[in-house]
Amino acid sequence: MSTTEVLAAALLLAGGLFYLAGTVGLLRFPDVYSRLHALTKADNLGLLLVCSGLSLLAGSWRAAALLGTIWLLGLLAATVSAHLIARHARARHFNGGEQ
Amino acid sequence: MSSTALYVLVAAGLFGIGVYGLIIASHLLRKLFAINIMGNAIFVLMVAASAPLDGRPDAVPQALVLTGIVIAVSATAFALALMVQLYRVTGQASLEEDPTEDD
Amino acid sequence: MTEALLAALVFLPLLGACLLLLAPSSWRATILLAVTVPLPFCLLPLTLLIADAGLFEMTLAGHPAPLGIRWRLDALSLLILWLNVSLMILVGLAAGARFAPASDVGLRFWPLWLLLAGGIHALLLSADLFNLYVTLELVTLAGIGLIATGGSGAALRAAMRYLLLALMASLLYLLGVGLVYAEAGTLDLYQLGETLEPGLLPATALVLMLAGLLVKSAIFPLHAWLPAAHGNAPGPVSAMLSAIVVKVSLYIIWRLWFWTAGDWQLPAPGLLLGLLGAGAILYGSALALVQKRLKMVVAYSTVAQLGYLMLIFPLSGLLAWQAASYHLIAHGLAKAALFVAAGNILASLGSDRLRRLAGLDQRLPMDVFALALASVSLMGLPPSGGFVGKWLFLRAAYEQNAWGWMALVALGGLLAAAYLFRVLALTCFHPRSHGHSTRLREPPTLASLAGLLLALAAIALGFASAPILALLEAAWPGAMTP
Amino acid sequence: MTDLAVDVLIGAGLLALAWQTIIGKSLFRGIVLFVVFGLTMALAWARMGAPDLALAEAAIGAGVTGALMLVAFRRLVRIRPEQSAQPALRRSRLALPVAVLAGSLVAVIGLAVVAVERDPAVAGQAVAQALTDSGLGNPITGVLLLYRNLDTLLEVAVLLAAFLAARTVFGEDEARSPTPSRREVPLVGALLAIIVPLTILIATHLLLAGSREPGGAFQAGAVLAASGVLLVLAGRLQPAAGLSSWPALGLTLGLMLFSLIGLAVMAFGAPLLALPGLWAVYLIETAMMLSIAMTLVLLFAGASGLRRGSP
Repeated sequence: MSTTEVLAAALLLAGGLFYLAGTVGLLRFPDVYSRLHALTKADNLGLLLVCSGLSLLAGSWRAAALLGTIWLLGLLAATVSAHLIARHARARHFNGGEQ
Repeated sequence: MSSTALYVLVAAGLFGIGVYGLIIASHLLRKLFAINIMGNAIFVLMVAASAPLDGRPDAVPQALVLTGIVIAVSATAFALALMVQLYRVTGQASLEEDPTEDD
Repeated sequence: MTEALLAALVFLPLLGACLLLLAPSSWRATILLAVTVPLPFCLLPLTLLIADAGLFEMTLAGHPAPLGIRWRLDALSLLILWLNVSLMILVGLAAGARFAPASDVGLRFWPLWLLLAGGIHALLLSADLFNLYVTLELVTLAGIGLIATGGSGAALRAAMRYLLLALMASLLYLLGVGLVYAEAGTLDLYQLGETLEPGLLPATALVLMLAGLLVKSAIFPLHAWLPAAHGNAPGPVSAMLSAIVVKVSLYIIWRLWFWTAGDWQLPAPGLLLGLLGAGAILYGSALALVQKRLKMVVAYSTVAQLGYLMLIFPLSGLLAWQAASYHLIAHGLAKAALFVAAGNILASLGSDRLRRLAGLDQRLPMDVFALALASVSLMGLPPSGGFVGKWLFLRAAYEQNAWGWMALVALGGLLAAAYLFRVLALTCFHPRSHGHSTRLREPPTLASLAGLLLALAAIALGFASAPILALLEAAWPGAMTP
Repeated sequence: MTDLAVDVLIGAGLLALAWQTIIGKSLFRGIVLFVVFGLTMALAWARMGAPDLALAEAAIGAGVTGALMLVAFRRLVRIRPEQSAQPALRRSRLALPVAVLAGSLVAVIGLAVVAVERDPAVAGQAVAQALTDSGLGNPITGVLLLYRNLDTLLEVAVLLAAFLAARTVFGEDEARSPTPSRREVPLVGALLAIIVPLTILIATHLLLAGSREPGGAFQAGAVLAASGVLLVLAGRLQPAAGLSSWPALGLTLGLMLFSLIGLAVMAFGAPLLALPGLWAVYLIETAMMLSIAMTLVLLFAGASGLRRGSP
């Protein structure tokens, strides 16, 4: 096993852990806002780690660029959807409904 | 066990689940889930059952399945519109007979 | 040249549907005429060709069969094409009176109508199992969309039930197609006829395809969706559904049975299919006798009459083949006439309950006359087209000493007479005072005329039997494999 | 060994998701699970050596179907709010035995087919041979647009028929009551500014790559539809009642262009639908992509037409 592979495996593993943490947070946290927090923060970092690990394994700049784009798009989607969900939850909260 | 045989078994399981859902579901949306799952089971079977060509999968069943997927979406889209309108007109999103119907 | 004629049959309606969506509303009537009127003139030279050569095949996209798809025209597909084109024109007249092409509801109706026609034409020409699946879906979706134009809760529910069953049926058929491909490596119906050996897997595939198609053609006991769907759709739509849409899936069964599995020798399954037909005739007729609404009587009558088309399997021979094909056409015309007339009556009375029909012959003479004439053909009285079909069935059964089937055909005719006379007796022989004297909206003359013309065509078919039977004889697959 | 383990995991996931979709308590969850099921299906297709199907399943099977189901559910809720609480399952003693029987039958049939050693299919071999002369690299695009293109043409007709059939039952209130003017969320505008051009780029890539690599008009059309759906959700496009000329052209473009080119070649002595070259393939695929996208967006909007909303 080369150094790159070891490094890649470590990155993938770390990414997986972040995903796991995010998912546990999603299931265990008490309200919408903290769940969103857990999900977006942990998963964005997890995705970055997984993408970096995969780029190392792929070993080409083209693949790395594509994976980077995937990460950026993931960030964008997570940002906007987290924002929308939080906004919706807050609107419902002020209208007297529970979440 | 080979992967092909595995996917054949998965297809069989999906088909069974679809049939089960079709019988026990009364809400039309659920019936549509069930039919789409059955459809996927048959698509998997069609691709898995074809013999490979020089180690590559046969392109014909894949093309047929691609056509099948688009047709399934078309039919589902119509069924959904029909369901909404049925609900609007009769207040029911299921096919349970309403006793005043007909004569 | 012939290729162009076949292409026109399929592509004129398809392009017409597109143009209807694009053109200004005042052009729509012209577009409809422009894509419908040429169709019989496309069929005329094709008829001469088939009478002469018996068969015409064409390769699509320049790729011959296992790779590409081919079209194949023979006497059977030609006759059903004639049926569909006649219905498009005559039922179209009735529909035109009801769904004005320039109106908003016309824009909902006519593009689907043309897609339905294009789908039926493509289905009748196609020689490829998977292509048949695609055309079947086109026919089904367009047909159910037309039912839904009815708009009432009952129509919507019937459309939904039909759609769900049709989707399941398509999946069964598709599974069969997948198995056939895995087994034989080709999808061409006629190539399969040469290469597919009887065996467990091909038999399973055949059973799956048949099961799906039997649901789609509403053969007893898989008919449950039909009466509600055909009874609640607008009149012209019911006419098309009963007269042709259910028949085209039965047509595929015939193709599979006599061409793809032509030399398999299947007497026992054939008998089973025949028994289903017998069940359809008895059950459908019995229920037609007890219906309270005119359109439901006609719809159950369709369930019964479809049963005759299954008798071809146990009787299997030239005569039964001619009988079934003839019956298919004759029933198509008569049933379309019945539904158009019933639709007119429903539209003018606001109801088609049988007890409201008393004395109607005085008030809607043309529609009642159409009803009576179509009934003559449906009962199988001479000299109608229906008579020729039933007579041929009787002869086919007699030649094989199949007394049971003879009795069934005779009994079926009697039952048809019973449920139709029940309607006619009410409309013609009951004094008007028994009926509710509600105000009546005259149906458009064109719609009544369309019903009458369809009924006349059903009768006239009885006089044109010789050339049609000769055409059919040439197309009988049994003649090719002695 | 790892390969098989991955397949087992995907297969088990598919079965579990399907089961939960069917028997889960709430309809909304059912839809979400159905979408996840579709995405897992896409993984399964990729594993089975069918990347074209994986793309199609992700974009059409999961994406489009899921979006249509969600919007249909929202309409149900709007008519009467207690949808997801409705008892949606009924008891049936027959259900389990029938389902097990059906599943076992399919298993037996499928395993029997797989167990028999067979030569590669005649049609499949013919495709492989013909493909080398065609200039296309993707055999599936070859089958769909060169060899069995009548299927594809009629499939576009089926999509049009489905839209027209749905149109006969669209309630007009979608179009009559415009989306209540919410204050637009600032982030959504920014998202649209990035996503819409990007989706167009991706759709174009899928379309062009479809001749060599996985991809094609249907996948591209579904991706393009996604940006249309976003525009509808954001209120930039709003449902309109009548069928105006632009949407109508979009709806019919694919079927018309395909038919007209297919017919026109007959004038030059070629067989019906024998496309004259790769340029025709690209042209038809572009038209089909636009038609597919337009049809799907209209189905999503539940209306016959679209108009520009106030930004």
